[in-house]
Amino acid sequence: MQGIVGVFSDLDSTVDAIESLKKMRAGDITVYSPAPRHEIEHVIAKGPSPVRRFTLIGGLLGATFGYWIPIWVSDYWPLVVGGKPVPSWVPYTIISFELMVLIGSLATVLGLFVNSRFPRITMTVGYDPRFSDGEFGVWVECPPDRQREVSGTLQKFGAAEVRGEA
Amino acid sequence: MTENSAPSGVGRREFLKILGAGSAATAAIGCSSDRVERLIPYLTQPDETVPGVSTYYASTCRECSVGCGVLMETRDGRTFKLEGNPDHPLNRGALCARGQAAVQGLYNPDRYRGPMIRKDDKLVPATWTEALQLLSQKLGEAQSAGTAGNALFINKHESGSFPVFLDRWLADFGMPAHLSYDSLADHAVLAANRQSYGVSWPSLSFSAAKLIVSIGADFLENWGASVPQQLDFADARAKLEDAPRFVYIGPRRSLTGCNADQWIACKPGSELAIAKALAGGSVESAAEASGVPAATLESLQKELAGAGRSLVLAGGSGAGALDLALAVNALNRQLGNVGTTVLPDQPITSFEGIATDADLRAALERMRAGQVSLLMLRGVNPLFTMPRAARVPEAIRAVPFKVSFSSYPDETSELCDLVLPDHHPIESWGDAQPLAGVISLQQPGMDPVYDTRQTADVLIDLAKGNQRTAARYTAANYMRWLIENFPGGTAAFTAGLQKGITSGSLPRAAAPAHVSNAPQAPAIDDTKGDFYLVVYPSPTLGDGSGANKPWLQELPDPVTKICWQTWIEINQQTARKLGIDSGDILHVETDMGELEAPAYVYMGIQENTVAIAFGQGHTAYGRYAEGVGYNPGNLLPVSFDAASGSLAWTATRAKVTKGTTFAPLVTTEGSARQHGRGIARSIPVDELPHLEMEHEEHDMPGKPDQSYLPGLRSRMAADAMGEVGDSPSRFQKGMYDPEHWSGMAKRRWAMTIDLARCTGCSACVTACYAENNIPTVGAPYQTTHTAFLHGVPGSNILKGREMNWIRLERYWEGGEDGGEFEPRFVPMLCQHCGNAPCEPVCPVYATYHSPDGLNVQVYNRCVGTRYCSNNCPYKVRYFNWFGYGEPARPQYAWPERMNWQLNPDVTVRGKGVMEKCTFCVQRIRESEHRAKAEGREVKPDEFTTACAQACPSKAITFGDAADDEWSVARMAQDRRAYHVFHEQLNTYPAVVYLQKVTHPAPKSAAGA
Amino acid sequence: MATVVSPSPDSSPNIPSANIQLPAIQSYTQVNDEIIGTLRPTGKWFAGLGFAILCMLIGATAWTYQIYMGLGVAGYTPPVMWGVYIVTFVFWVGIGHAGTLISAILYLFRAGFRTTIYRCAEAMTVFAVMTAGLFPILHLGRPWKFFYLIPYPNWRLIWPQFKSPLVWDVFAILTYLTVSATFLYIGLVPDLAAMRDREKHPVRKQIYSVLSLGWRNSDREWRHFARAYLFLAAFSTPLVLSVHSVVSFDFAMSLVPGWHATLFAPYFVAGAIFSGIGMVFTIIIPVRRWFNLKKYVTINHLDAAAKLCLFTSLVVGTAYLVEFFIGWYSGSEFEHSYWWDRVFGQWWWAAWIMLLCNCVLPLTLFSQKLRRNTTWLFMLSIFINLGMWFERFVIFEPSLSHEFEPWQWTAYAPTYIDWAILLGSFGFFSMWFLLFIKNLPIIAISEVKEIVPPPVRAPHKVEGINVSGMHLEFEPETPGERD
Amino acid sequence: MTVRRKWAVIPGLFALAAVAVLLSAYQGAATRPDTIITDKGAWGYSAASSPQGRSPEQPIHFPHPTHVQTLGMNCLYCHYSANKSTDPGLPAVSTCMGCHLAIGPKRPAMGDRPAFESAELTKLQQYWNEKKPIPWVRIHHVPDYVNFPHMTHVNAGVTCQTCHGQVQQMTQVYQYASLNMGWCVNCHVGNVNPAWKARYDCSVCHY
Repeated sequence: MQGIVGVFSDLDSTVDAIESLKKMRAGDITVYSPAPRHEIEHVIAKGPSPVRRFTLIGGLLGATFGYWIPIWVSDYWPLVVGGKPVPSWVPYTIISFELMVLIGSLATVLGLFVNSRFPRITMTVGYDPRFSDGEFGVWVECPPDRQREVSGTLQKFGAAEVRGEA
Repeated sequence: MTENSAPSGVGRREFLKILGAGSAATAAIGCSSDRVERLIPYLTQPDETVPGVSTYYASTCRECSVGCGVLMETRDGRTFKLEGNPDHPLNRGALCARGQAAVQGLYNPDRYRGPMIRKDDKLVPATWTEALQLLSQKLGEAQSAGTAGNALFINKHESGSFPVFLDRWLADFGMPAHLSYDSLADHAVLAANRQSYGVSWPSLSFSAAKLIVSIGADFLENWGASVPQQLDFADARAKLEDAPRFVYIGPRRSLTGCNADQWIACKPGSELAIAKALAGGSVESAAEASGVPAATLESLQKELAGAGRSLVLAGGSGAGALDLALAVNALNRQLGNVGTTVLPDQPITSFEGIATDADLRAALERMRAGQVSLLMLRGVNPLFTMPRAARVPEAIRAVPFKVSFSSYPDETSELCDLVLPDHHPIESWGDAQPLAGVISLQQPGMDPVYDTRQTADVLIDLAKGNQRTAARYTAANYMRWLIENFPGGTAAFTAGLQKGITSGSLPRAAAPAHVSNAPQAPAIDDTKGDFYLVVYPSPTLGDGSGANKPWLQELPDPVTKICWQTWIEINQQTARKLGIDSGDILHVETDMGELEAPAYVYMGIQENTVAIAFGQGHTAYGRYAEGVGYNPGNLLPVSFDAASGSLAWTATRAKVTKGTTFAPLVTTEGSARQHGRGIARSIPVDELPHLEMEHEEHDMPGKPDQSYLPGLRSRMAADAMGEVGDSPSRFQKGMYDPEHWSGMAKRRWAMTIDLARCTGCSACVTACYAENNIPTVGAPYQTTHTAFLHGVPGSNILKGREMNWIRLERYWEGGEDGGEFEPRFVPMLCQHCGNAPCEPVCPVYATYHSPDGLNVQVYNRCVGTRYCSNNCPYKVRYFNWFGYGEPARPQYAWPERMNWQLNPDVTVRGKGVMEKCTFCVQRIRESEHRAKAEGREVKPDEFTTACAQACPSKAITFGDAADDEWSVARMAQDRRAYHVFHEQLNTYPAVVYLQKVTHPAPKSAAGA
Repeated sequence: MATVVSPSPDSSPNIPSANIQLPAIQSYTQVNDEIIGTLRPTGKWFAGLGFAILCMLIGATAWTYQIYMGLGVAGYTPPVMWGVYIVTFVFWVGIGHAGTLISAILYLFRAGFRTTIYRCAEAMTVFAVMTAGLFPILHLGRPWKFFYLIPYPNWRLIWPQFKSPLVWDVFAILTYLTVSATFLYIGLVPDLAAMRDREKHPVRKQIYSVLSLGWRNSDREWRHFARAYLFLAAFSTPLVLSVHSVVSFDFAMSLVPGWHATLFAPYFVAGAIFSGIGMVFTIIIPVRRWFNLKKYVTINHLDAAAKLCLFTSLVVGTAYLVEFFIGWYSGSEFEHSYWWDRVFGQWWWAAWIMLLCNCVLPLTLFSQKLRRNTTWLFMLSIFINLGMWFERFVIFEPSLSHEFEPWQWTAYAPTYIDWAILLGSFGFFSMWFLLFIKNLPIIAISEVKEIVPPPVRAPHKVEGINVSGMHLEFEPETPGERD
Repeated sequence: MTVRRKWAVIPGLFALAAVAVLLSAYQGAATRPDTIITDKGAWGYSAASSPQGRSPEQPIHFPHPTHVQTLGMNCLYCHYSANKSTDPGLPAVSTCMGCHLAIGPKRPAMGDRPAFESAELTKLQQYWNEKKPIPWVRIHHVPDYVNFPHMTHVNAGVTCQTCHGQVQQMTQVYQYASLNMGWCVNCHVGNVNPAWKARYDCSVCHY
């Protein structure tokens, strides 16, 4: 894939650039920012992250498993302790809770990995070390015929550097 | 590291397997399954023994001179437990702690491995041929030189044929009759009895009496035949309303005193005056002499006069002991007790023919004077048992040639020139005459552990080797000799061996002519010193012969609860005055010597009196005895009650000063007060009729026919059985389902303990140690690598780490301000709770409730979180802090050959696991297996636990509480029944205690 | 994400700049430069590390000896079956809690002052729980059988006993360790990326690349990252409360007088957080001085944390009072005796240390002067650590030594083995922490960037965008600091 | 791509560990008496959890087949207490000699078989003459904390072969079953033969 990357040194020009690029329907836009900025989120305007579904399912699985395992075990070899009923759900709630948290949070991490394609083995095109430092980057994925106009737009909004990559 | 690597010290199964070849057994040390193990078969199959099945040989206990009957449980060629012989008229199946500890004497790691000869002033091992040659040569010399008459043989007193044999043998060699010595015998009482009744020891019927008065007679300890006396006493007390009231008079409240309803403290030496007063003499003079309030004496006098059948006993061993004993005998006759409670016509004959202390002293004098050319000692240790002032070593050294037949390297045998170690009684043949007309037989339970020989056989060999005597000794060995001379011959002998006893009378050795030139002890000089000194033989160690047996060392003194130590008892008030606290080092000094030991502040001792137990302080005698405690004999003068020839134990006063240092008491006692927690309960006899069985005992929900049997099952367990409320599903019942195919839920093992019977003698504790392979932890060598108190004997116990699965708690009631106080004994063991708090906290099911009502501890599952112990209100769970069961560890509890005693049915626990009372589950399972093999159900009272079996008070009853056929089910219904902590904690224990019953002084008398 | 809340004029604190902004930080690049700049191993650091490892080895040696000889070498005196080890276990678990509180709970509460100290606190949590996790194994009679507590299909066909609080412990502690470690790592990813991009050394660069999972700061990554971060925080919040409740169940679920109390769960949680904050001070104050991070961890942050510390201290103090009151008021002989023994018994002095350090001294934090005096805060934090260790000691030992059965009452004294292992645990913890502070950023770079003003061409120009942080007039150094 | 490997190794390890655990886990419980295991590793192990299949050299190469199959001797002739004691019992050397006094090491020629001398019997005679018991190497071993009453099992109709395998066919005896707990319980709950259903309460075996 190929496209244009523009390096910006300040936030608001980045935001302006993104806005107009979106208007131009120039292509798929990826914004690199040293820190999450809600301004950017706002202008990119993507829907809520699907990570939460992973969390929900993981939590539910954990809770169920956390009840199932002790109850199954108690019945598997029914030994009476302290004159208590062989399977008693009350104490097992704690196991259930802990497993809910454990599996739930692991699922969340899984969600994060899946959704943001982690772990990524190689750096994709368009990334620049500066983006983790102080500067913002806009990567527009576009066919060669549109590249001139895109880079034009980027420069117009004061990109410190504009280069095409493939 | 598979499952196989869990807590096993000595391999139990190896132990089982190594049948023929002895010492190989000890090579098997289990920590890994895949080491090459050897299975050693018999070379030749002995008849009628099945590997893995115990054989019981009936024999006679020789630990003291009474001679109770024992059964020796033997398996695969090892005797590993002694139990009382139920058929024996004397001990009726019971056995005291010292009797049970005999096996530890048998396997004692410090026993002589073989004969020893003194070469350049050191005893070096020798062969039997050398040793015997040497001895016969000496004998020959004596005969030829004509000095045989100057020989002297001192033998541990025992009844039976051996003394006769010995005298005959000595006579054949031209030697004088032997000296039959027993340092524990009450010579004064014996002498008095001979005078009054013509027998040394009439049997006493406690149950026939309405009032028992003991003047210093510790009949539950070392006075007379303790086990039979205790059996009878317990039976008497168990009669509750018609039980006799028991008054104890003496300067110190001994264990016997602690079982009395009233203790009257008197000055040492004033007993005679009191006896006279009770006989109707002047109360005032007696009161003034003894320091007892006249009113007390008067009321007792009245009570005694009005009691009808009563029993007065005399102990005491000071100046004038004989007069006291005679006075008491007269008093008994005057009260008409002879024939009712004192039965001279059924004498106990064990004590016939005992030589007195005075006789021994005379012998020592002769030695010192060089009139003894050849000295032979068997089973006696005068160097330890005689006061240091008797200068025994010097006397013995004065003898040119000394022979010891002792099995152990004790103080005396260390001085001898030749040691011919005797068999342990468990290895040897013999017989005894405990009662008139009753012969108790003694047979070996196993092959000799070490290269020893029975003295009698040695003597026979010597006689054979001597041309003059050879002709008269045709018998191959002593056993043959016994059979030849046995009344009834071979048939009677073999028949007798089955039960261990037979009827008949043995010839008796000629009674020794008592010498009476002993120095008469003066009346105690009140000007010297500021404290009376009372030295009494320890209830557990006896005359010190028990000191090399760790069970006895670790068994806390029944009264003070101190072990592995010597302590000085001092009165509470006096101590408060002098600012002495328990543990402060006291310095006791008499003209004879001095001694330093920690103080034990005790309410039960006369003011201005100190008491020290005798039995500790050995300088030889093996790893368990050496360096433990001090020997109070060093404080005593050599003075006697000349008339009876008995050594005066309380003959002097001592200077007592408080030392600067402090030595913690090695005690198992935490707080001696109950803090109103109702652990040991007692009830005055007059309230007994109003006593109702505790209500909550019936408060069992469910079917009406399921009224709550103690330990039967807990609420929730019953719920799991579907008896409460709506019946739960099958899997909720688990194995508790009465219809469960395993059928286990039918039974509920439970136990009752009758505190009215229990005397606190602690025989059950030792029985438990013996049965369950419980390690002893206090031995000096076990204190290395403990990271604290290195080298202090019992330091593990200072850390509270004793392992007594059943312990005897002794609580005091009242007496904080020096008034009357009531001691209460309560055996505390795992209660096998229906709602056991220990179970739900275990993370790995290492402890759980078995359907037949046991609170099970699975050693190999235990990881050692110790949470169960935290959660046990009764604190009856014990943890293996060190590798007591692992031979590689410095704390190993069964050094070589001691491990032969281990019970093959019980796992030896390794370090890091929790253990506790199992209700002797191995016995339960064994009887279940037996029943199954015979295709029947377990019969009611078919078996019982080790503690119940041994108890000389028959206070413990064990069985299936769910089946009314078992006596425990009936006992549990007693109105005196109560549970410990059940009301507060709802634990539903399986152990039911029956309240102690006290007999206060009658109002009328008290008013006077 | 931590959007910055600018204090509204009417509620401005009495010290003009006593808000949680970072006035001295001007640009993103400065953040990278200064924070990544701290990661240069120094001689002092190596010395410290060496000392920590030495202490750890001492502990390890003691443990080896104990495993060989048996637990008896420790000072256990039955019925005191749980001694210094369990005390220390609870102590370390407690330490952990402040970390999660700061990183997760305060995150949900949008308490901005957490941003600069949370990384430190979270790391502290992970290492503290690692340390704590050793002790349950270490105090076992047969540590090599620890796996019996873990439910897995085995040829014995027997499983753990799930009704036991100790099994709950296993689950709680393992969950806690996993989740907080994950939380720490996820938070680290963007920072690792930043380090990766700066790193010149090929090998280190390689390592950072692996650790940073190929993070690119793209908007999509930030979006999912934000969600995941939020949910992890949301999970950690109940978790932190549950973990110490479960730990307290080890005691509350038993029937030992002095343990068997419904109060225990909240009581323990409060205590845990209190002790944890103490430890945070102990760590952060030296660190910010050595690494010259004062302009990040400003005195205002410490001030805010000190207030939290004061609050928890008051909660704990109340718990003590309630406990003692009930002990006296219950009228139960058992309760009475444990209470009496706790306050006036063998360990009376421990009880008074506890009361002094946990209830009296923290009251000084009512004074703003002292709250803003780092020297005092540091000294106080040491006292708090001490006091909280003794709190556990005072709760456990006297109760055990005076239980239902008077005959078994006893006294308890640890041996040098106990102390050696206690020392070892501190060495273990310090070792990990020292390794951490020189290899990973101890201040969350990306999160700091969130609260420093972003580079803007012309503030207020852009319509509909609120560029945060604009209200600050910069000051040369953080004001109001006294030390 | 080094990166990929680095990253992939960690879960790889986890996976291996998990597999190992599960493999060793069910091995024991899974063995059923009808599965004959003959593989003998270097250490004589077929699984982590038990020395199953172990077959050490014995001091005397005792041929069970000859005695049981050829001569038709009963197990109980030598293991005489298996039906009346927890301990099956080992034949005393005298028991061996009972026959082998008559049947000595020297064998005359029989039919087409030439005369020969049996080395094993010579060893046996040596032991007998030196009055030494034979140090058999133990094969079937349950740990010391397990109480296994032979008689109860034998009387319940559990054949020797159930646990010890077809010994009568083993020229050299090996450990047939895993003998670990799962294996015991599997039979106690009646999975092997419903008629053999027995208690599976811990304290039945462990005390």
